[in-house]
Amino acid sequence: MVDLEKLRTVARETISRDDVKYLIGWRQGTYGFRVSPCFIKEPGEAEQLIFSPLCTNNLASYLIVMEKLPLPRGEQPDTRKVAVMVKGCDSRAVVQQLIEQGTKREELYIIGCPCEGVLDLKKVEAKFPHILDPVTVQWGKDKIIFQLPEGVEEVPREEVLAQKCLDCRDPNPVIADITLGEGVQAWGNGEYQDVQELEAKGAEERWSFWEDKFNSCIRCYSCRNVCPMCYCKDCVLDRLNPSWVYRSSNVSENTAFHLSRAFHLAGRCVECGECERVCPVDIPLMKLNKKLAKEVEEKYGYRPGLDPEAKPLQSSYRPDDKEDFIL
Amino acid sequence: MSEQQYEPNVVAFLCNWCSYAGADLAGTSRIQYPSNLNIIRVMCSGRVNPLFVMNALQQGADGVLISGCHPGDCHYMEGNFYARRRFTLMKELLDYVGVDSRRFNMSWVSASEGAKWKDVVEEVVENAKEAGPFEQFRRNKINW
Amino acid sequence: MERMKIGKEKFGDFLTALDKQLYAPQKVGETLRFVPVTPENKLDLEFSNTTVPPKSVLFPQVETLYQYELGKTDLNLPDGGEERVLVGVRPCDARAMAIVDNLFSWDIDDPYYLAKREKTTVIGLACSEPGMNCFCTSVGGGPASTEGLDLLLTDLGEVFLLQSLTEKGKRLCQEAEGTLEQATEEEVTSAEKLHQEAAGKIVRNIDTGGISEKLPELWDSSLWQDVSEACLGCGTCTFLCPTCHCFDIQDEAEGLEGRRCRVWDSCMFSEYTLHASGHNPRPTRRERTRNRVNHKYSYFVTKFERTACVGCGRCINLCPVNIDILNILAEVIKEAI
Amino acid sequence: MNNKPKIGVYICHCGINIAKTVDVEAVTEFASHLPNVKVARNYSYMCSDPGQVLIREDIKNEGLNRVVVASCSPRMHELTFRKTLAEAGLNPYYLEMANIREHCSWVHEEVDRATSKAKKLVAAAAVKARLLEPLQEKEVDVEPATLIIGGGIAGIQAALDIANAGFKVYLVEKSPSVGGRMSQLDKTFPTLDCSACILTPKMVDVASHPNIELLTYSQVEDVSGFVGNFDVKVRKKARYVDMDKCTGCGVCAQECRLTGRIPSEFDAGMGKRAAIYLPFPQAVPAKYTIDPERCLFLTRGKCGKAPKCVDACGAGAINFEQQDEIIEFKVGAVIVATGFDVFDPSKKPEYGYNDYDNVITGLELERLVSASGPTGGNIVIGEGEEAFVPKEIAFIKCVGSRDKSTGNEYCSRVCCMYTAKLAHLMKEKIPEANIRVYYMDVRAFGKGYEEFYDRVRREGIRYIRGNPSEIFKRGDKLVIKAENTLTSTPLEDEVDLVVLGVGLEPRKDAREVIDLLRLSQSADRFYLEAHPKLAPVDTATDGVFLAGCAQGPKDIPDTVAQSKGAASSALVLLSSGKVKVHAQVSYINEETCRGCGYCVEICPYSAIELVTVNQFGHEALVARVNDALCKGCGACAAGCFSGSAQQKSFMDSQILPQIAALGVMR
Repeated sequence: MVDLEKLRTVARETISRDDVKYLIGWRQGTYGFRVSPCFIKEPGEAEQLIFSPLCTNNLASYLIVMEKLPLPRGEQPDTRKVAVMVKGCDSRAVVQQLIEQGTKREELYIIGCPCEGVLDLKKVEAKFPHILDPVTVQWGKDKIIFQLPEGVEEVPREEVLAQKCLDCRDPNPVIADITLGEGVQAWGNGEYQDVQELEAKGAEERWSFWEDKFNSCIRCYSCRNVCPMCYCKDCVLDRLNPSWVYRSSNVSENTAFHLSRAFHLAGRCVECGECERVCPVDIPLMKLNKKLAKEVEEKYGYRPGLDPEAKPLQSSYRPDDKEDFIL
Repeated sequence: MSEQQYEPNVVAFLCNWCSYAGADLAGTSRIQYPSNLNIIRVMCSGRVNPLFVMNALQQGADGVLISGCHPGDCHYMEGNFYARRRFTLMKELLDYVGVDSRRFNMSWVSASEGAKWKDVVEEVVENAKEAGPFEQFRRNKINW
Repeated sequence: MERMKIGKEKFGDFLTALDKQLYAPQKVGETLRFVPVTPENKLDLEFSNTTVPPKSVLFPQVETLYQYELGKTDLNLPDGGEERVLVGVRPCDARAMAIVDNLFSWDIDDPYYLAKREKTTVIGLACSEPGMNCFCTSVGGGPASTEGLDLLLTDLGEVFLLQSLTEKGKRLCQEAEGTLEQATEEEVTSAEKLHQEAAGKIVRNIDTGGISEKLPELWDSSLWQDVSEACLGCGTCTFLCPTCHCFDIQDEAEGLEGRRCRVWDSCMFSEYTLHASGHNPRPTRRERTRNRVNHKYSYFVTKFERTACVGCGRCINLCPVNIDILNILAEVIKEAI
Repeated sequence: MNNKPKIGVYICHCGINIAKTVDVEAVTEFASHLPNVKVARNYSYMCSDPGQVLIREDIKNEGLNRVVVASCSPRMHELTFRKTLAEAGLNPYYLEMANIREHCSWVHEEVDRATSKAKKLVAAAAVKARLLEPLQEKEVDVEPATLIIGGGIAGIQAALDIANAGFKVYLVEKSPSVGGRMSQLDKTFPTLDCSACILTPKMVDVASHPNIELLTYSQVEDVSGFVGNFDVKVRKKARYVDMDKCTGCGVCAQECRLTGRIPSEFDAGMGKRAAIYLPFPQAVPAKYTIDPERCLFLTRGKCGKAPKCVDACGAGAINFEQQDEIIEFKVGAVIVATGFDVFDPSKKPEYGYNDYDNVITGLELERLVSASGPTGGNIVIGEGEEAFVPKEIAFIKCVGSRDKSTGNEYCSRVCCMYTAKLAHLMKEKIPEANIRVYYMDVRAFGKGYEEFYDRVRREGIRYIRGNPSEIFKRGDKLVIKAENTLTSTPLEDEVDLVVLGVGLEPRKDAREVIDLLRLSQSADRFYLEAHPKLAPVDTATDGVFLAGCAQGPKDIPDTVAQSKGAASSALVLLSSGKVKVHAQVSYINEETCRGCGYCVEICPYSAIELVTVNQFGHEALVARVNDALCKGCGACAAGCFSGSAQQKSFMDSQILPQIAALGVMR
């Protein structure tokens, strides 16, 4: 468990360094169980920082979302470090970004937070509806402890944790300049059960499952924008010439959009689950990404975001790669 | 349209050096095969963007074929190795969302395999026939 | 104004009697939105609100403006389509329609929107259990507000109390007269009681007074940086906002045929204001967030003397990074003083 | 300029080849209604002169700026019609072809089906044609010089051919003298002429040739650039002897404190040399070199009171201050002639090479039988009292060849003949000797080889078919355990000397050259040629050629032949003076590229690199294609997520409409 005081002290020290621009962390949100990413620029602000089961956001996304405005002539870009707090999955995103030169190691200061799993807000807000006052939540042994206005509630982990966390194999940061607290035990078995369940169904059943989901997509692009691995300056799926996917929202275009995105994430997705979390119409996008993660692991023994030296899956091959389906 | 006379529409991407030449050979040897498959020529199977497959299905293809040189024979040494990886994953993905896996095929056909080209076309067209028409994923005026 | 009631068991007959294309909340994928239904469809009106607002019926996410064929010059323009009835619209979303009406009939009439609007009758449903982030009462609305509605239903358990509010509403009642009966006094009062209770259950509120004047003063305030830093630039807040009405125009071809259509667009997207030159007058999320707030609480007010926000709370509920409009407004008020 | 597409579509009858199954009139009529099509015609033979005139006239009169020819395979006539366009002043890449013969009329019988397919193919070609862009075939000048790596017979031969053709050659040799492996040989099979006698004149020629800059005791440090324009860096290692002053008299070597104490590489360790040395008497250049690893003065900083060589050298050539120097030059072509290593038999312990002095390799025996060798050509094994002349002599072939256990599955191609040759020479020197050869097969494929093998057998050399399993000592004899697989009788054979017919292996330092020149290796770890049959001297890297055993085991005639081939391939480049750079290359849109480097990894030709550019004051990485290196496979385009990498003439924006045309028309 990460000690809050320790966390804030480290943050204060970090932000006091001359070579650090700002620190990206989590703070209590505006109501209930919500948490908001925050950007600490003054040592004083470090008091806002928290680390709890509520800290779902993958802050690595902000390493690449930041716009670079044209600089006035003669002005030098600010290349000071960005300090970022990462959970296990977030840290894999950072590693994968480094592999793909999305970020520069020397421009990062990584604060690792071993993570015992974050909440699925949909589950939680269903369990404790209409709670407006900010709630403190802590990890307990195999359970989650909620400090609700009407008193303390303890809930078994399985009931409220995000699925990605129940499946998590890398709860501890794989890269960090400083790690807060002890490493924690992973309880994911890497068996991709939910994927297998869907695989077991017939093709038509699978199609109607996804057709229903993609049909509900409103193409708000939150899945793409939140994704720490989606950082093309100009997404090919937004392009008008050539137009791969029309702007129209319908089964055909929405399906094409989500399959293209899933494919572009093959061998890159670090399974942080953000796309699924942010989807306003609850499309189970992780079911899609995990399918490819599964194939990539089974066929090529590859898991992204673990080794900064690794060659990207889609820009490499082995002469003896499987090819059982080829005529 | 009844299954009997249903004529599938297959779009094929062939590499210039092996498979396209193989298809040429089939021609010069006057080997007959179904006319349901139409070829788009690229220099290497490594050029075929996996998103082409989806786009073809969206734009009205009932089946798609990618064909390149046998592993190790690629005119550009490695192109077909990349293609193999990309389309192995794309095939899994399409199958997973319920696109009948018979709609997507891949083959290695060398410049000397005119006869094999015929077999491949027949199999691919047959596959697409069995899979039947594919309106669900089509980009069509139903949505307009 | 006359108060009618209808037994819930008769509601189906009522809708059948209307003999119009019905739109009502149904589950699409995992969430609710307004889609075409038949009286046979089981209507579940127990929801707090739909994820996608009913604007998707009058101002669809994709709308064909005209179709064309290469080499031919004649275009076929769509008419307003069939007569529609929206069933179960929440008062906030109905107010949103009234607000959007201003825009689409402002300098030039928008034939597509207005034709649909003309042919649409809106049956509202008063809220008895407002959502946690509802703040309609802070922006001039309420759980039983009637603006934009032709009929208002209030759920009294066994029966719906039914208020007809417009000519359209009256006509509906006449068409389905057989299924209606006169409401009693206590039914009317208990409905009003319900409405007050509901209003009382709204916990989030803010004094929006004077905000439209304050906002321009805060143009260069650092608060925009602070509130936008976490923004991902997605379209959730705007696409799901019942009053957001921005669209982009696209040509979509299918072989030699094609259509020109308009699709929802969002001022939170980076391409929204991107010029062909590559220049972008709203280059960062800071300017975009500022624009979104200003548009709703200042520009629209200047133009139409009302706020382009109905307090439905969707943007608060669904923002992935907890950007909370009420929070921003609070900051604005704080800054301004 | 108004470049609104005006397309001309030309449907070829190809006599009746197309016309009999495709309704060309119908296709023409159909084509005439396609978007941007100005004219659509059909003609009996589009490839004929009148056919081409038809196109040229329309380009002039109708102002066509795109052309679609629907006929045979583009693999057949694309170039023909590109020329047609060019002659009419239109960019040749404004051509798109539809293959309605090989892919349509010849493979379908039913006219209606063939016709509707032809329509589709034409439509697809037309929609692509609309979007074609003009391409320029760039030409780059070729630096009229060649770098040859390796001064063995392969390098020497190539150097002489190119130099004689009047082009500059830089011949770089790692060791202090040219000559390579061949100079170590005594006689050459099957003619038995003295290796030195035929090689030395060529060695002298390369040294004296005005067009050849000989860089011995030197190593290539870096090669950058591309075909026609390679920039080369060579490290000339310090010899500590002034090449201009040294007369090669050799007094220094006699005086050296380490004379006769250092195993001589040239004599395969059988002979000894000094710390300052000439590799062998006929060495070219005949200049001495100080071995920095051995020289007392260089290793310990002192050599007695003063290094003896310094006093000994009348010319005052010794200079311990000498430094390595880096030489830089430009060449248009590179020939790799780095040769081979001999198999190290200690990898087969069962043959006891490390344990017994009288188990030696073929190369060692070469030195023993050589008149210029350590024993002056006398065959004596051991030293001092032990020294004796072997009477019972056995050769074992395929040591480290055709042998999975050593990782060398290939046949080394020379062992059969050199063992025969050595066996013959031994018989010559020790007539009373009993000589046998243990073999798997005898492969005497070359000119005069079979005859020579036959002769050797007639001279009384016994050939025993069987691969010895083990060699051990019994008394003062070596015992060979083997099975005669012809009579399938196990045997133990007592001998005085075992000669291992060791095979050829890729050089230990093969990797260095691979990294220098972006070469690849075939399964046998020798350098990979561009095509095993049709391009055996070319490599995947344009302008880099292979000569000799670097590409695979060869005997001397094959080596010389191949190096002449490599030389002429290089000369084709040099004499033409220009190389055409492929036009349908890839390019990167730097605006949208986010520098992930996938394309860099993917490109089989290392034609793409990441460069840092300044984007409005910010440093950004973007990929950039080197046109001269790109071969236009397009693998980068398919691997680019942002669609920033595109292949000219095969762009996404051109292929998607093709797909649409084929998909929509049912």
